[in-house]
Amino acid sequence: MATITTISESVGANRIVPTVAIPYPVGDPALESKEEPLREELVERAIKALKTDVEKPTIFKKG
Amino acid sequence: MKLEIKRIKVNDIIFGDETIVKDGVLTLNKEELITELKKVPGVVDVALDFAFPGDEIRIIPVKDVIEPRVTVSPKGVRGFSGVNADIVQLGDGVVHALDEVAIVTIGDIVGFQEGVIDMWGEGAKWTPFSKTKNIVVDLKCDKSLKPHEHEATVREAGLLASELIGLAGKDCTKFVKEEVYEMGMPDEETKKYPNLPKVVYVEMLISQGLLHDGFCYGINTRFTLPTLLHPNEELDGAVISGNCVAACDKITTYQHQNNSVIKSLYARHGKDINFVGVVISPELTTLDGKFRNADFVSKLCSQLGAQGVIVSEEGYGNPDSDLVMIAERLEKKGIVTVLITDECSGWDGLSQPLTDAKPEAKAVISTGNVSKVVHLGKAKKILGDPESIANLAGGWAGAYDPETGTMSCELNAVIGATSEIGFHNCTIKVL
Amino acid sequence: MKKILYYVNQFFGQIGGEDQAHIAPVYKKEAVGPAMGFAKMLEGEAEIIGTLICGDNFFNEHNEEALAFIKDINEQEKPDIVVAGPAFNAGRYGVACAGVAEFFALEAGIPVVTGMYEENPGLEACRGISYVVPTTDSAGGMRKALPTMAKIAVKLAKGEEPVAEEDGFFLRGIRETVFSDKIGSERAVEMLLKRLRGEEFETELPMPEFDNVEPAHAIADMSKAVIALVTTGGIVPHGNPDHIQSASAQKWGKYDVSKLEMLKGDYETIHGGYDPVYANEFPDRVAPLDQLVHLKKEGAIGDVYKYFYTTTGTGTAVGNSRKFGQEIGKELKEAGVDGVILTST
Amino acid sequence: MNKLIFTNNEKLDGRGISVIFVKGSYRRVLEECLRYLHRGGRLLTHPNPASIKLFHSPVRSILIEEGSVDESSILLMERAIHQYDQIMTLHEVDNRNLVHYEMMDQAHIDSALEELARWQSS
Repeated sequence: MATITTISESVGANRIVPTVAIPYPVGDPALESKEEPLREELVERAIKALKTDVEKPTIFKKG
Repeated sequence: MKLEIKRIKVNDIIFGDETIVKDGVLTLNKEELITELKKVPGVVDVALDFAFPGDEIRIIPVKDVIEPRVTVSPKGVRGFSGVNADIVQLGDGVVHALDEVAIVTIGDIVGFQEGVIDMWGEGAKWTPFSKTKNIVVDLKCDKSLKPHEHEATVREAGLLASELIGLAGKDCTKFVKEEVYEMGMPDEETKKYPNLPKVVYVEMLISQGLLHDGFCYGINTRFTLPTLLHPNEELDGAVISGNCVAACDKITTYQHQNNSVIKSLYARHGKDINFVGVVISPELTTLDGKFRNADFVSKLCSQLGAQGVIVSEEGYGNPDSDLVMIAERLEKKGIVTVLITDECSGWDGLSQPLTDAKPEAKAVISTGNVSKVVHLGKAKKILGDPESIANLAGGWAGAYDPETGTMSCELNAVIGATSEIGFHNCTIKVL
Repeated sequence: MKKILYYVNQFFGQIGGEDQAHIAPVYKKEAVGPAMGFAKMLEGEAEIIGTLICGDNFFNEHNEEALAFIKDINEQEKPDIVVAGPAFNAGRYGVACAGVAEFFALEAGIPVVTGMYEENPGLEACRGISYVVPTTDSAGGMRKALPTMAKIAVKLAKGEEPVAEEDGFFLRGIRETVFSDKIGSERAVEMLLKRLRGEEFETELPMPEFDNVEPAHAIADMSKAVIALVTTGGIVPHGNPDHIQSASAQKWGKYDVSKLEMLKGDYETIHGGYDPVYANEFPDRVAPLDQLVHLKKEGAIGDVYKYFYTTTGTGTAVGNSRKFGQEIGKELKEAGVDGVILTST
Repeated sequence: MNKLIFTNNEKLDGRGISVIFVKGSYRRVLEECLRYLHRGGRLLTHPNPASIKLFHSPVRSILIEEGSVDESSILLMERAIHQYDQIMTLHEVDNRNLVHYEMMDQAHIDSALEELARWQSS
């Protein structure tokens, strides 16, 4: 899970979930109470990526 | 198009009462030249000096270097079209050039200019302009001029000086070398050489305002999209330098008039390649401008059917981004690309040379490490402003040794040292 | 006669093996271990004034103390040349030799000769600042390595500049500006012609290579899978017990989180590369333990691995990053972990 | 999207654009910009100049547009800091010519603003 996905690709990461921002990759203080659903979705997407077969660096976008 | 550059041998240069070349001696009428140059608005005083290879002379800060020429035919064409002469199509005709003679304009417009040419010793090795016979034109301008006016004045006066002195060769009939640049338009040449790979030269120009400008037919390239030139046009003076700060890797007007990439490609046209054209690409300050020009350049190259492209950079810093962006777009279109750039690998030569990296930038000519430290001897004579020596030596403590008068500075302060059009012969060896 | 200081670890210093890797540095005013053989190859140009012995673990875990000791010895003995190792493929010994090289070559301005196997993680840090002789991956290569290292030391003692091709050490990667017999534009056209003809060419300015890694297979049954949490975002227990550096990390940390619902309350950030406010307020924004625990309770994943691994990504040398990755990966593999969530900042 | 200028150049005229003044060196401006971009926004100008001598400048201004996190801007800013450090490893900032560097910095921001004005209707 990384904000700068090009770097992740360049070092050979094969399952990449783009995150929110560098100081809070899996969160967003600006959302206050609505931060929870965002965080849940991001981690579930990461888990889904672990369940998916890939041949090369693949970015798992929302939806 | 057919352009003939007939080169006149000059063994010595002296002052005299007329400006003429006879039997290898260039005579200059000093008063006449100075009077003419002082007619340029804003020029208040002019000093003329000579600096020959081997003289213990240091020229600093150098603004531009220009080759003295005169267009013999077509008749009546004078100077740099669109700059200080009427608009005319360049690239055809006969030009007389004073061989290995250069007009070197000096005079700092802003305090931090530091470009240096040493005519002797260690310093001479690192600049191509220690091998030319230099006529140094020190232009003193009206103090009230704003910097961009001051720059325009010095640029105009420098070009005029190269024309006035170029006139000395107008009636010469004996030449040491006659270069002929003859090439039709792409369609015509492709019919002649149907199976030679088409090659385009993409020449990037710093175009970022005040002391960082380039001009094509007199138009500041900050205001143009990338454009297509026939190689002869640049060899005939269509592109001139308005750039005074990037000493080691700016492209002086001399280097435009004698563009080494154009000459190297010309030499192989019709044998190994089909040289279809030169694309001038401005390096802008905004990122959107860089993205747009990179897209435009790669589209232009495809339009010309390019199979191979050489890209040269100008300057160091933000232009590195343009360079790799252009390489990325061309290679993704299957166009084979070679880049020419200098690098900054630190004093110890150990740091990562290019910070802006893309996998497509895989074929690169390095023209040297701009941070390499060189040690310059004590000059007997300094042409220009000794104050700028402090810029050169002021880079860090201990660079200037008062006792011996010797000084160390980085290659980035030496004119043309790491020329990114491959005009000089520096390269990198990994130890 | 130039003075040579010889550095070895606890094993080559004849103190002990892995069991003695924790020993603090000792200085013996004589040649010990490989230094004895080395002393005989100096052709009278230099002599070994002493051997500095330090445990590999001590050097890496008590870096400041080890360097302080080395600094004292340097001031006391004032060596002209330092020889370290050879470390062959011993990772921690190689990194220690690199640390010795960094101190003597960079701070004390004293040339360093060492030797190691090409895959030793210490190589990258010292190849540019010292003369590193390539060795085999095991101590069997000592007989071959020492003479080459000695030849370089003799050359340095005579004030001569060793050359990679002649004296047999790794190219140091120093990009020296020299004159070519062809101007740049000629070289460019020749390179272009080679590329157009599909021939081999050698760039004069290599781009950093881009790694690619064989992707792991997808996890079939996530409801039984053990998922581990790892981050380079510098999230550590309050007070940073293992003193992980806030940049250019030299180590990683491993902490038991099996009893925690979330990192919040027990963890903070020490990462020097981003504004810490948001991570200190809610560390799970960088390493989402709370979400993994939640998924476990829902039965979406089998379990959250007991240990949470962390280090700081900013400014960390590639050599170290690769080393950390291999070490952490090995532990997770051996622990039977099925999948990893790795977050970075 | 409105624009911002990060600068440590006291003489800078933002030409109507809001200026975030950074107290400190050229490098401080680069760091502050990076911190900001971490949470959002897009670079409009390249953080570094086009000639090496201008890296020695005590002042530097950077034009940014507000908006969501832009990966390429963060990447470019990190490389610009690395590029700056490479040039300046043992170099001193050239405070002798501060006045001229301030003028040059203004000229380059004006050049960028002029470019943008020519292309964007807003």
